[in-house]
Amino acid sequence: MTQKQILPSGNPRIDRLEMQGIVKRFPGVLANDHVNFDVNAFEVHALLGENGAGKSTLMKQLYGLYHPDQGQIIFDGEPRLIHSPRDAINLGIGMIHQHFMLVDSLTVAENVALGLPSTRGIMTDLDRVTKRICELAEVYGLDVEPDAYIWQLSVGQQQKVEIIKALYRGAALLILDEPTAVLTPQEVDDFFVTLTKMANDGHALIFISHKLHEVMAFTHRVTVLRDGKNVGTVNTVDTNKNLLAEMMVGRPLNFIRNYKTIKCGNPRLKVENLSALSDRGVPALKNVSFEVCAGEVLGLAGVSGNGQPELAQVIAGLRPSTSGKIMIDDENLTGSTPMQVIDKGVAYIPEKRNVEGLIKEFSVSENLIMRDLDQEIYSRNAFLNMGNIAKRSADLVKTFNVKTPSIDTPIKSLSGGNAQKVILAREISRQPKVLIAAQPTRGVDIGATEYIHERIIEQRETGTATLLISEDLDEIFALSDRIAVIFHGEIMGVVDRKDATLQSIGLMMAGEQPPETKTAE
Amino acid sequence: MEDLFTGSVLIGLLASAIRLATPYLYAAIGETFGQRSGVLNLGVDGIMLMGAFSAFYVVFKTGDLVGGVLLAALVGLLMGLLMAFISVTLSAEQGISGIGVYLFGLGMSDLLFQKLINNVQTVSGFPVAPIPLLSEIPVLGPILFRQNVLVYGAYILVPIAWFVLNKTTLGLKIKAVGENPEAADTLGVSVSRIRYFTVSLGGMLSGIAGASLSIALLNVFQFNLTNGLGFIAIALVYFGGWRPTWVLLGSLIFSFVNALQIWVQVVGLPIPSDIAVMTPYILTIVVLVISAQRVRPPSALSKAYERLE
Amino acid sequence: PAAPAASTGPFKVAVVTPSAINDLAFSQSMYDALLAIQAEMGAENFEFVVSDSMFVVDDASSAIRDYASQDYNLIVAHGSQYGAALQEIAPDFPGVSFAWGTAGDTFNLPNVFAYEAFSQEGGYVSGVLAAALNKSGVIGVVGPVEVGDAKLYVDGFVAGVNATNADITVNVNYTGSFSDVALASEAAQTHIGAGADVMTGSAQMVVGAVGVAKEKGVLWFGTQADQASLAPDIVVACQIYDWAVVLRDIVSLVNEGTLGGKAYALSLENEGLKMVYNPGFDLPADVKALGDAAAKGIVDGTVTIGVGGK
Amino acid sequence: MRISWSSIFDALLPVIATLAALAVGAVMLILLGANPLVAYGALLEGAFGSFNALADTIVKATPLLLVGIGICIAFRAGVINIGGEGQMILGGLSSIALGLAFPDAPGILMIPMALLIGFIAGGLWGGIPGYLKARFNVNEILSTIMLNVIAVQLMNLLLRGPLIQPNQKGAAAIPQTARLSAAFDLPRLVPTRLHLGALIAVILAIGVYFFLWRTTIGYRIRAVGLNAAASRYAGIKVNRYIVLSLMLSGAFSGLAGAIQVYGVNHFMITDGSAASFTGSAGFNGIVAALFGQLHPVGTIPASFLFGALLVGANKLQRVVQVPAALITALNGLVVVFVVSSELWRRKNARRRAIKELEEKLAAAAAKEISPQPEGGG
Ligand SMILES: Nc1ncnc2c1ncn2[C@@H]1O[C@H](COP(=O)(O)OP(=O)(O)OP(=O)(O)O)[C@@H](O)[C@H]1O
Ligand SMILES: Nc1ncnc2c1ncn2[C@@H]1O[C@H](COP(=O)(O)OP(=O)(O)OP(=O)(O)O)[C@@H](O)[C@H]1O
Ligand SMILES: [Mg+2]
Ligand SMILES: [Mg+2]
Repeated sequence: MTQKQILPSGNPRIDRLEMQGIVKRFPGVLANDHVNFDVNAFEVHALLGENGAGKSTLMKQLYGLYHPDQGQIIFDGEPRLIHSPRDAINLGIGMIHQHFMLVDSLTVAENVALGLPSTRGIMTDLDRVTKRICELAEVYGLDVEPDAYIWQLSVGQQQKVEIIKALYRGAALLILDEPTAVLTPQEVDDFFVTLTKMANDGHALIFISHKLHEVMAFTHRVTVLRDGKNVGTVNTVDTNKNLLAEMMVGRPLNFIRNYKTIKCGNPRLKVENLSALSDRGVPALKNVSFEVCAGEVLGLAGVSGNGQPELAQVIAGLRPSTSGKIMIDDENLTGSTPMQVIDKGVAYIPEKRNVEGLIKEFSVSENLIMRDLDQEIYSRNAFLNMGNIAKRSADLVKTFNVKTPSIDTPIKSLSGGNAQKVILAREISRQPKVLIAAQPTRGVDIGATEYIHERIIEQRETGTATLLISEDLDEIFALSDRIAVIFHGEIMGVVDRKDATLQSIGLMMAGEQPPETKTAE
Repeated sequence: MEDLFTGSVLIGLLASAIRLATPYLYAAIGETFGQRSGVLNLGVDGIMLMGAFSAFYVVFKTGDLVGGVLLAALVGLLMGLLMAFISVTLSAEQGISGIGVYLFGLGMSDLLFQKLINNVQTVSGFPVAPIPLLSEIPVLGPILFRQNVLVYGAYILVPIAWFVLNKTTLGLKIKAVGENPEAADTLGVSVSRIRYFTVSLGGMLSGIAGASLSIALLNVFQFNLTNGLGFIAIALVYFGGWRPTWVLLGSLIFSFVNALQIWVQVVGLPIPSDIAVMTPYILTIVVLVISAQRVRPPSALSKAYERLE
Repeated sequence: PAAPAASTGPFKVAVVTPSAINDLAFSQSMYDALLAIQAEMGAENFEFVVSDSMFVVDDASSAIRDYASQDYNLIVAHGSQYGAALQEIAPDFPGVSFAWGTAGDTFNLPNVFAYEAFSQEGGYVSGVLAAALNKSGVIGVVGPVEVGDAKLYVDGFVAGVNATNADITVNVNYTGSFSDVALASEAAQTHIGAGADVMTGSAQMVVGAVGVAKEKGVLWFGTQADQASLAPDIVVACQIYDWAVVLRDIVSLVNEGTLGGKAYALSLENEGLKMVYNPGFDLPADVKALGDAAAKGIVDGTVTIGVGGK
Repeated sequence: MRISWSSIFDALLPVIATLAALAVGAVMLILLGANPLVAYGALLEGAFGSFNALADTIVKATPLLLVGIGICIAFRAGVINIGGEGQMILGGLSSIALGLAFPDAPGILMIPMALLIGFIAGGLWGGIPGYLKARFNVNEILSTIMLNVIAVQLMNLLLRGPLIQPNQKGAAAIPQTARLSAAFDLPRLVPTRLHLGALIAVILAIGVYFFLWRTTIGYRIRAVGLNAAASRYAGIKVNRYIVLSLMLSGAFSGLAGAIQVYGVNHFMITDGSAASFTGSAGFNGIVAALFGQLHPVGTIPASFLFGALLVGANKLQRVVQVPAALITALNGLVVVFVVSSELWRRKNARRRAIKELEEKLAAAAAKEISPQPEGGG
């Protein structure tokens, strides 16, 4: 046996990893059905598939979190049993998880240090860890504050902590399960530089994403899964976005959309000089003003952590404002309770859908009635009308094409995209006057994304005023009539989509005042 | 009445509070470790009783005080291991398992007592061990440094616990496992090993808490000697927001008010005894309202961790 | 409703007690009496069973009913809290004899005996002795809940002290519990802190107080059972309850066919209450004489305690 | 649903676990010199051996069930009510005070009023920790433990004072109330101790099931318990529902107290502890509810089983004359064994689901292989 090559991080290189005939069953789901997968040193191998195709499941078996029912995992020709993440770590495997694996009440440095030996015996060596984090942050362009508590960080920053955790451990094989879902385009570019460098150093990388342009941009090979089965493995240079999409979904998708622009009606949602505090008690919104007309989509672009969730929450009545006014159709909504806001016809697709938008243990139908419980069709004199609820839920599940075994299935057994459709079904079916959609397609596969976009457009055409909050500029450009940019809690400017370029919006997102918007007004 | 708050009375009350707080501290610090790692052990009181009996038995038969503490610690450790096995390995609902362990300890300690000793007896427990020099300090000396060894031990435990939780890699793992076991698991931290450790440690300290009653403070054993003290200790963990220093403060406040209520009765203030007895409990609630801590419990508290395979 | 099995076999007794039979207090006093009677009559002639720790009244009444439906000659409900249960059960079993205490009321039922203890009497004697031995001018009393037997004893004790030396302060406190040993111990500490050099207390949790008294060398008077074994150096005397006095009579009445209707009281006079002096404690003869005089006065009626009708 | 051996095994699991615990208990019995067969025979006889025994079991189970359904409500709302003991006491005290104040009222009027006032008093006592939690963020585990002690002292105070039986006034007073007028006794269902309270409890358990799953209030209580943030988003006033659920939970315990007074004891007496009145139902009800999977209907058999164990164990003690402590220890073992057996239930359910999946997949595969006309099926 030959001596293993050593990587710059000090870990021995993994030249080739193979997963053969992996079968994994869950109650009711065959998540992996004889899946084959391999990755080599110096390679970035993409793993693609719709929501629920079995990507994360496959990777969790590699990382020792799940154990395959059948099949084997072979490292450099040697079959290995991986009982736990500890085994995986010892073999040189690292993983960035799709759902953050961070301890909220600990600091960044503490999260990074967790589970690592300390140079100071039983005592922690957080100052060393802090120093090393700063170095890594410097090298890879990941700005995070090592002393901050995780709960203080935005999702984007938390994603960076996950990346730092993986880099810090210097794994020879790194699994990246949707690492870019919440990063801005610039951050993604920087991140890819890092990953490319790692691959060139001899690391093996597995990359999962729903964003095909990312896959096209920097991976070497692509494996596509559908319904837990291999569809095929291709070299990236031999394929294109459309072919990949077709492999995933089983039908062609159209990425370019054409819809008629309609004339803006009356201002439906009016926000004037709105200010509010964040959870930490610091100003998160500063004199924010804008209008959304009936039949219009206003896209709100911005890097995460600039006040977007706070804005949505204030409008939804979930967070008090410190000053300013919110009007809907000339009715003052400032200071209303969430219930009053709901009654005024405001629909809200929250960003943290698992935390805020859904009750995971509740069934699909229970989640569908969540915001309209007192409506006559659902209840009378506090007694639920089970018949109507079932009928209506079945209707919604059908119209919105939610893939679920039944309306009584708990939401937690649904795939991410389908859970998102439940929220959408609930909010849109309320015929809202105003729709606040925060990150509506985050983590959702391309088929579902297409579907959600179509619904938002459809809604727009019925006269709903939509505020679309998204960090995904593609989405903003695809759907918006006008685009507003938020930075540090302030609106940097509002531009018509046809006047906007990726570059001008990007600059505003970085905090630069665009001179032309002032004059254009 | 006017002598109610003279210096010497106050010193007496404080000394009482310090002494009374001892079993609470051992049990509550032990429970803090368990809860910080996500395990709610409601069996503390039962474990204390088993510890109290074991220690008493050794001292009654041999007079060996250290041996008594060691056996109490060992028995506590075993009961802790049992609780860990049920709640970690078998992933049982922690609240009920704890009640089961409590009932078992309550019955078993009395059964052993009736079979092995039979009659209420006293033993010579740990003598007061004044610390040279320090005990001569006016005011503080008699309060703090004229106690027995197990009392000192309880107070030394507080900074140690603080150190372990806040300054060591082990503490980091414990906190992580209690907040987000999944995250800890993915970093190769064995959730069950940590929980076994903290729960057994908690059991061991509860055993010593029992010993502090039976061979240091009361020097007797009787059916249900603890009289629910272990449950108050759990309450103090919540009161202390899972931090040793605050647990200490809570134990002292509760004990002080209890000592005060006895004093008030002894000096004959015209208050019905029932009202006097309920005062510490009312005051504890008032203190809770005033301090209104915004600390939330460890997120994974009382949740079994299983990889959802 | 079988006729009493008097002549055919052993006399069978079932007893229900609220606390453990080894509590060195209320329940043990009954248990010891049963053992004494058994020793007198012989194990082949006198059998008894016990359900102890029946502090849940509901469970106790199930037990009483269950025993009554078997062939026991006498069922003793040893706890005033069982009275109402007995009042309901006894009429259903007219052929079975019941006894309950501590109380003075047979509910006018022909098959119920009642027994109580004038525990204020021994309390008074102890109070007299305590006053005589006291030097600091302060005496401490640790009570459980301010009721019943315990309160009688405490009030008798206070009366005895006052009658002897009105200048002595008697500090009384009730811990609110029959079982909280730790609180009783702390109460004793507080009494000693307040200057007490003699103490007493009632109910099973006082062992905690005795422990403290022993450690601090403070004198102790006990009640209900002989507590000298707990602290041979400092226990001066204990008032003990000898229920055998009552049981003996009940057994013979039942054997003769009288199933109840009589109320008993343990007193110094009928020697159901006894002052037991700890031989290990060197009590000055003149002090003991004071105590004896008080006891004699209570018996012949020259001393009025002023508590509980005595 | 198909009935399979493994699902029958599941249903019997608590029983099997109880038997396993009793097997351990048998060893202890042998060590104590008792014959375990005789002992367990006595246990069964004591719990189920006769109509009277069965009635005793049900009477014992009644407060467990009432407290238990209250616990279900609280747990569903994400709060833990350890205050059952105190709430039972308040229910008992208030209802007896009413009954003693109007001794001549007709029973048909007094009984519902007394149960109602017990319900309300328990609810208010439970509302205190609810309010403290909602308003001041005081942990309810803590405050309910404290309130238990306070309730006991309140009971001592009242029974020594205003509520004391008139002829008990004086130094040697036993702190007990007079007996309630016999007209107020809850009607007996059959000529045993079994009283109307048991029926009320079962009906209420079913009612609470409907309340939790069929009304908007129940929906909101459950939503708050599962996810407070999402509940706020759904327009629910979270704090209000926390208070409400603790109040309801307390109210059912209060009702248990009132029923204990009107159905079983007919008077109140204190020895200074809560358990002498409640029989620890305030705690045991929690265990019963958890055995019943925190489902009000599941709590019905769970309470029955637990009641049987308590009643039967007392009989065991009487027959083989082992120390009462053994019974306590044995109960502890049963609790531990039953709760531990849950693991097998879950594992079984999972295994079954996966097996079903495999069968389904196999069937689908078989279908695919056999030639089928296009568009068929
Ligand atoms: N622990 C589990 N228990 C039961 N079912 C599970 C579990 N984990 C995953 N599943 C199911 O297995 C299937 C595959 O899930 P997986 O998370 O691997 O999908 P994915 O490809 O990563 O999807 P996404 O793009 O949404 O992340 C889904 O149907 C999911 O519901
Ligand atoms: N607001 C908060 N949200 C979440 N977690 C928190 C918050 N505040 C503190 N924590 C967590 O609680 C732990 C304890 O906090 P803190 O550092 O104040 O206490 P300590 O150092 O253990 O106790 P003390 O300093 O009183 O001896 C911290 O390590 C942190 O993980
Ligand atoms: Mg995934
Ligand atoms: Mg600190």
